[in-house]
Amino acid sequence: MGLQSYIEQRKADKSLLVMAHVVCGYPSFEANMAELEIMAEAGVDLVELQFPFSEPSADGPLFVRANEMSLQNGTTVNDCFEFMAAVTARFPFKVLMMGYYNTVFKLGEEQFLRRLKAAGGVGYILPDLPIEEAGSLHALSAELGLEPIILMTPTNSDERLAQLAAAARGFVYVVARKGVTGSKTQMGDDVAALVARCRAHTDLPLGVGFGISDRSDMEYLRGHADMAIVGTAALRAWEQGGAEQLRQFFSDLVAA
Amino acid sequence: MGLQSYIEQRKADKSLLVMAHVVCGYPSFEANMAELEIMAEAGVDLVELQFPFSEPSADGPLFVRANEMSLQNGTTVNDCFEFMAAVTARFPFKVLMMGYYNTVFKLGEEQFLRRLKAAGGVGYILPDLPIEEAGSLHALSAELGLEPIILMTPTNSDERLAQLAAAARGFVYVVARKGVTGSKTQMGDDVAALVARCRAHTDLPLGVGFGISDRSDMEYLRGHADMAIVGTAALRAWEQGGAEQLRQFFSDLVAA
Amino acid sequence: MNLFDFSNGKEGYYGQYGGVFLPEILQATVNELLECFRQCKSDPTFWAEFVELMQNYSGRPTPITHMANLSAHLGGAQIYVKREDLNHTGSHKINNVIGQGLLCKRLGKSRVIAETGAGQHGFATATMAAKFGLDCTIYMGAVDVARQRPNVFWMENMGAQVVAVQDGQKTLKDAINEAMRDWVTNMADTHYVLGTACGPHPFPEMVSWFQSIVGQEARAQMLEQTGRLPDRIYACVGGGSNAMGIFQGFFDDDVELIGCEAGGHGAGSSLHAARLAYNDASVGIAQGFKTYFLQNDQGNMNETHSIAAGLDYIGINPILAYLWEQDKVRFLAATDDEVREALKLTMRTEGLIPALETTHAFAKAIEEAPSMGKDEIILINQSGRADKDIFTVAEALDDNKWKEFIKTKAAQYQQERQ
Amino acid sequence: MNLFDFSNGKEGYYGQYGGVFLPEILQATVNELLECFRQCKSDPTFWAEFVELMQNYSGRPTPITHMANLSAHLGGAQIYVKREDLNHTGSHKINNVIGQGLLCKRLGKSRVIAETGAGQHGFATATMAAKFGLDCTIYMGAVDVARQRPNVFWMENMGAQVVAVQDGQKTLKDAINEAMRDWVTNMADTHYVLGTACGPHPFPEMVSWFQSIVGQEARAQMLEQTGRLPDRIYACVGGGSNAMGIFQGFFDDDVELIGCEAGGHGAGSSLHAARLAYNDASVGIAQGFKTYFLQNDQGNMNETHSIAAGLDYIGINPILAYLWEQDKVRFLAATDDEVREALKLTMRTEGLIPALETTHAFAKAIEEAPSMGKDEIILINQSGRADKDIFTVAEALDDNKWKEFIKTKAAQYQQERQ
Ligand SMILES: Cc1ncc(COP(=O)(O)O)c(C=O)c1O
Ligand SMILES: Cc1ncc(COP(=O)(O)O)c(C=O)c1O
Repeated sequence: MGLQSYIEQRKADKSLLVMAHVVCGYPSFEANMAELEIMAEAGVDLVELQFPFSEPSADGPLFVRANEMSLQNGTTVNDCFEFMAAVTARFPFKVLMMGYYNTVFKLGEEQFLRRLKAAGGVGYILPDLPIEEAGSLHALSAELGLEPIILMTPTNSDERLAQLAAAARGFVYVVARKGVTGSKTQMGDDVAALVARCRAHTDLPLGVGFGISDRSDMEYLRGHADMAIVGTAALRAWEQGGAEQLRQFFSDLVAA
Repeated sequence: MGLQSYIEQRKADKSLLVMAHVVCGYPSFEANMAELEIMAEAGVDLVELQFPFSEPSADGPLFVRANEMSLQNGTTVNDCFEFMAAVTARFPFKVLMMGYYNTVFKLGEEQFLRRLKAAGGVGYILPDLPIEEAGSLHALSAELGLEPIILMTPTNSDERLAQLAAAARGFVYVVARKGVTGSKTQMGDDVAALVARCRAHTDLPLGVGFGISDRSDMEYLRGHADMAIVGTAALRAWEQGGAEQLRQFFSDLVAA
Repeated sequence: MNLFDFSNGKEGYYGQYGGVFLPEILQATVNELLECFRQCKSDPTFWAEFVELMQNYSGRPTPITHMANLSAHLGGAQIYVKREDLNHTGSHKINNVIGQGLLCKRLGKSRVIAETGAGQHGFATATMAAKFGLDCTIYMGAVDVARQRPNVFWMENMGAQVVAVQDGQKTLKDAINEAMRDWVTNMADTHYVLGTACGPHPFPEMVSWFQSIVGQEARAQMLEQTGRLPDRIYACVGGGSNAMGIFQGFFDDDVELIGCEAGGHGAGSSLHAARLAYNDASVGIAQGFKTYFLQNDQGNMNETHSIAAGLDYIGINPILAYLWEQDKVRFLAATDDEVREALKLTMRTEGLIPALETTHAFAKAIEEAPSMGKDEIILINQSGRADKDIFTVAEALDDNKWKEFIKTKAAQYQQERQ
Repeated sequence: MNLFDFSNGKEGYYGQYGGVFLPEILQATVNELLECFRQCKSDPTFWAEFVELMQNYSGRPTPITHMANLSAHLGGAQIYVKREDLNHTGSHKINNVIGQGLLCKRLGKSRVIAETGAGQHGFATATMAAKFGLDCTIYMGAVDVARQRPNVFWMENMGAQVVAVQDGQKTLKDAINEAMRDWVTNMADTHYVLGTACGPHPFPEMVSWFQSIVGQEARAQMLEQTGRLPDRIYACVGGGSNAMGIFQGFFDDDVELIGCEAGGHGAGSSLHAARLAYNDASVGIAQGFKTYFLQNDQGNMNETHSIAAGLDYIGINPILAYLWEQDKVRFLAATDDEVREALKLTMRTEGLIPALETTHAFAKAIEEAPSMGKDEIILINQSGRADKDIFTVAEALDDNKWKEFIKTKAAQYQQERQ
């Protein structure tokens, strides 16, 4: 079953899906597993596993540090794939690779995709790989049945949104605002208008990310989007209060 | 009696006269008086009393410091003249003012000469006043019977020596070598040749100065010059061993 | 040779190097920049305005100086030096910065941001921002802020805000990442003044274009002063902007071009920043573009090292990577030790104080000049001066009197407070 | 106006100021110098060689920069700046030094000596000596050596011997005395490169002549850039060399010339170095010439003070003293506080960092510009840049972050030793 169908299916029971995020190897793979356990309990629908990179220029401070610490811990690409395999074997949610293109490039596009597939991942998010540069990777992905997640952003023109839509598979990641991950986004007319513009260009499900941090954000998104993408807020909860606070965070978040 | 006659008279009994040097007010006027007492005992023939100046650029390190300390002690031009009056009243040797032209200029040339005369001085040595700039001062001096001491140096051409000779009065101060006061001069053919060149241009007595420091210098000068001019070496003796060492210094120096 | 004719190939690519690898959110901004740059490039009044400003504000044209003593001392080729150190703010960085400042005005933006390592580029950008009345934020690794306080002092006094970046190695590449993060947030009113000919297209082309003023002048000056072109040109290569600047004047000539990288502790030491001269780098994608990077097999960047902060960078200009591959530019590396010796020799024989970055080019020219003929000519690009960076030089030369002086100063400051 | 036509009066005198007051031992040396200088002055190839060297080595002509922001901020006259700060070594001092270097070669001498206060002149002289292959000794007051270690560091690295002078106030004037003492000893092979237009004839004339390149360029540039001459020209005055340099271009024009002295703590404070703008100086003879000196009634020199070491001098150029007496040059003094404010304003509005000396001229121009018409023009001579002298500026601005940085550095150096 493709990602799009999976999302649509889950949406039958839920007004708003949730995609969560974990930086592989930070603070440790064991901790990652514990976090994922909590996310699974909370009924999270999709998870991005970020492969750490030394130059995470699209990430905000918390993730930057997480990338850095993970690499200091010695995390390798191999570790990440192995972890992904364990995660996909254990949990019901679907898993995406998230990271930077150099990780893919160094491994070789084909090799990367084969390993991703073998680890049970369904696709990937590479924020520094624009569609112009993604031709061969997308083609190979189609062959292998893996889905590139495309980002649509508030600065894109309609023309550009159409181009992005043409390349998008699975769902579209709607970037709620300018900036990097991590700081709070004021949900309001801007977000609604952006989602509407994206919707005009694609029939794929729309996930909205960047700055989703509490139940009120969820409430706002319900009806506008198909999925809320939660990153930094969850990591912050974990860093501040470990498993307990993370559990609290998700139960607050998903309480309808 | 003019300075020239005085020197010639003294030379009747001595093969080499001695001119000594004191920086007024360093270390104190009392100390100056004690030094002069010793010089008088040793039969010194002439003394330069240096009026301290803040920019003694023709002096060597010891005198530079002496000038500086004297000014720090508060020595004024007035003090120097008063001291000169006391010195000329007390000792048999003749006294010259030595210093820089600004001291004269600030007081006014005429006023300076009148006070010098009143204090019993017979002339002056102003190393930074070249003959080109000395016209009015020399003219006034002639009127008042005071004598400008002119320096002849190893770098002067014959033409220049002739010009200097024309302005010289009393005696000629032969600068034994390049440089400032203070460091040792190697007595030898150079000095002899210089004295001979000076002698060719003037009938005035010749005093040789710069670096005269011991009996062997005196011996060398005997027969070449009329007078040895002793500055730094005496001050060094005083600074190192006070009255006793200064007495020793002069008795060594003048012992025939 | 027109490197910038992309009509037959991929826009912004030089062979396989270059491109744009940026978050989608910047797509419009980079397009707007590219379009504006294209307009500027095809508008002769823009270049004329640029040249005039460089003349009136920065003192261009900078001269070519014959190093008669150094040449005689080495006994080989005649060495000439292009004096970018005489620019206002003391390096070639101002060429790029003023150019981008003019462009920023055409873009209608009121704020500039920049990364800086050694501080030269930040200093130049803060200066330009003061001159153009732009708001200015400079990102600088925290380690560099601590090392380069003098430059921070001047930047702040020219009204710039200097942000100490606490991520990663806390040096240049981390400052670039942080500047990117600012840009993806504030692109509406903010132009990112990248300091070297790296990063996503059109930066390598654009920075090279502004720096081409160096090579244009140099070619004409060499012909005028010596009646011929040089046999070899040496330029240090951090990101590659000063090298591209001077090399461009001579691409169609029979002149050997030599890029001089930071050899640090030497080949095999891993403590260096030689991407092409040594064998440690490989092709990758980071900081918005594709080129040779000093990275591990996982695609994560290595720690680099150089005596010269401005050469201490993981990647290299994609155009130079391409030209190197085509054997059009030779690459060498100068070690820290060679640089120390070359600096001392240059100061003593010629009264020039090249920046430590620049001295890498001097070091290699000094090494090769003796085996060249006396009628051959070397041209070195003196990309900057070091008199502003005394801490760097005094520490590089391990000068004890300097260290004593600093201790005395510290004691004096301590006492003042009491 | 030909100030240097002595055929009707006394050679080397400007009104009652100037002359030669030196020990007889130097008479021949000074004559030889005068003669050589006369030959150079009447030999067009000498000036041509000088200009060429200044172009190829030092980057002349230096530009004129319009301070559009500062002018708008002040709301009065349009302010232009002559950029002597862009010279190699960072100030106008190099003009004089290169000129005297060429002359030294004509004299056939192999060694140069110089005094220095702020260090600029010593730095320039050491540079020239390296370039010309001359031995070099720099005399510097011990207080200044301690204050200006950065400049000492560069001088030593360019092969000069720096002697810390322990006499007197241990500052500039004492360094001059000590250089004189060297000269009376070593005149056979040594030329004394006096750093400003003071001292015995022919130095005031000679230094002014070399510096006249500034005014020559400036006049032509102002006509070219603005189509007219400035209404007023401001220059700081220590010994007077940069002021003479720029003023000479405009003596025959209807341009008001303003000399800006060091007002230190202000009129009446006695902590200043304003010889003409305040009433504390009187005519005297010291350091080889006659002019206004800050001296007491005994003819001994006063202690002087300025935030800018290069203006902190007891005497003034005799030509300027004469021109002031003739109402041809107006004199003002800028206080330390005014200088601090002017420096901050200039950095922020224009991205220029004038030397503290230079900033005295900026301060007075800034004070007077608002009451001038918008169509009037001010020209300031930017005699130097301060980026090399960060200790001086950071201390002048009492910058705490700087002081903390120095303490950290000191601790780091201390640790390295252990
Ligand atoms: C003086 C100088 N030269 C060279 C460089 C290296 O940069 P690039 O390779 O872009 O010329 C720098 C960078 O800071 C520099 O300051
Ligand atoms: C930059 C600068 N300007 C001005 C001066 C003052 O000298 P002058 O009056 O001779 O120009 C100095 C002296 O050190 C200086 O360094």
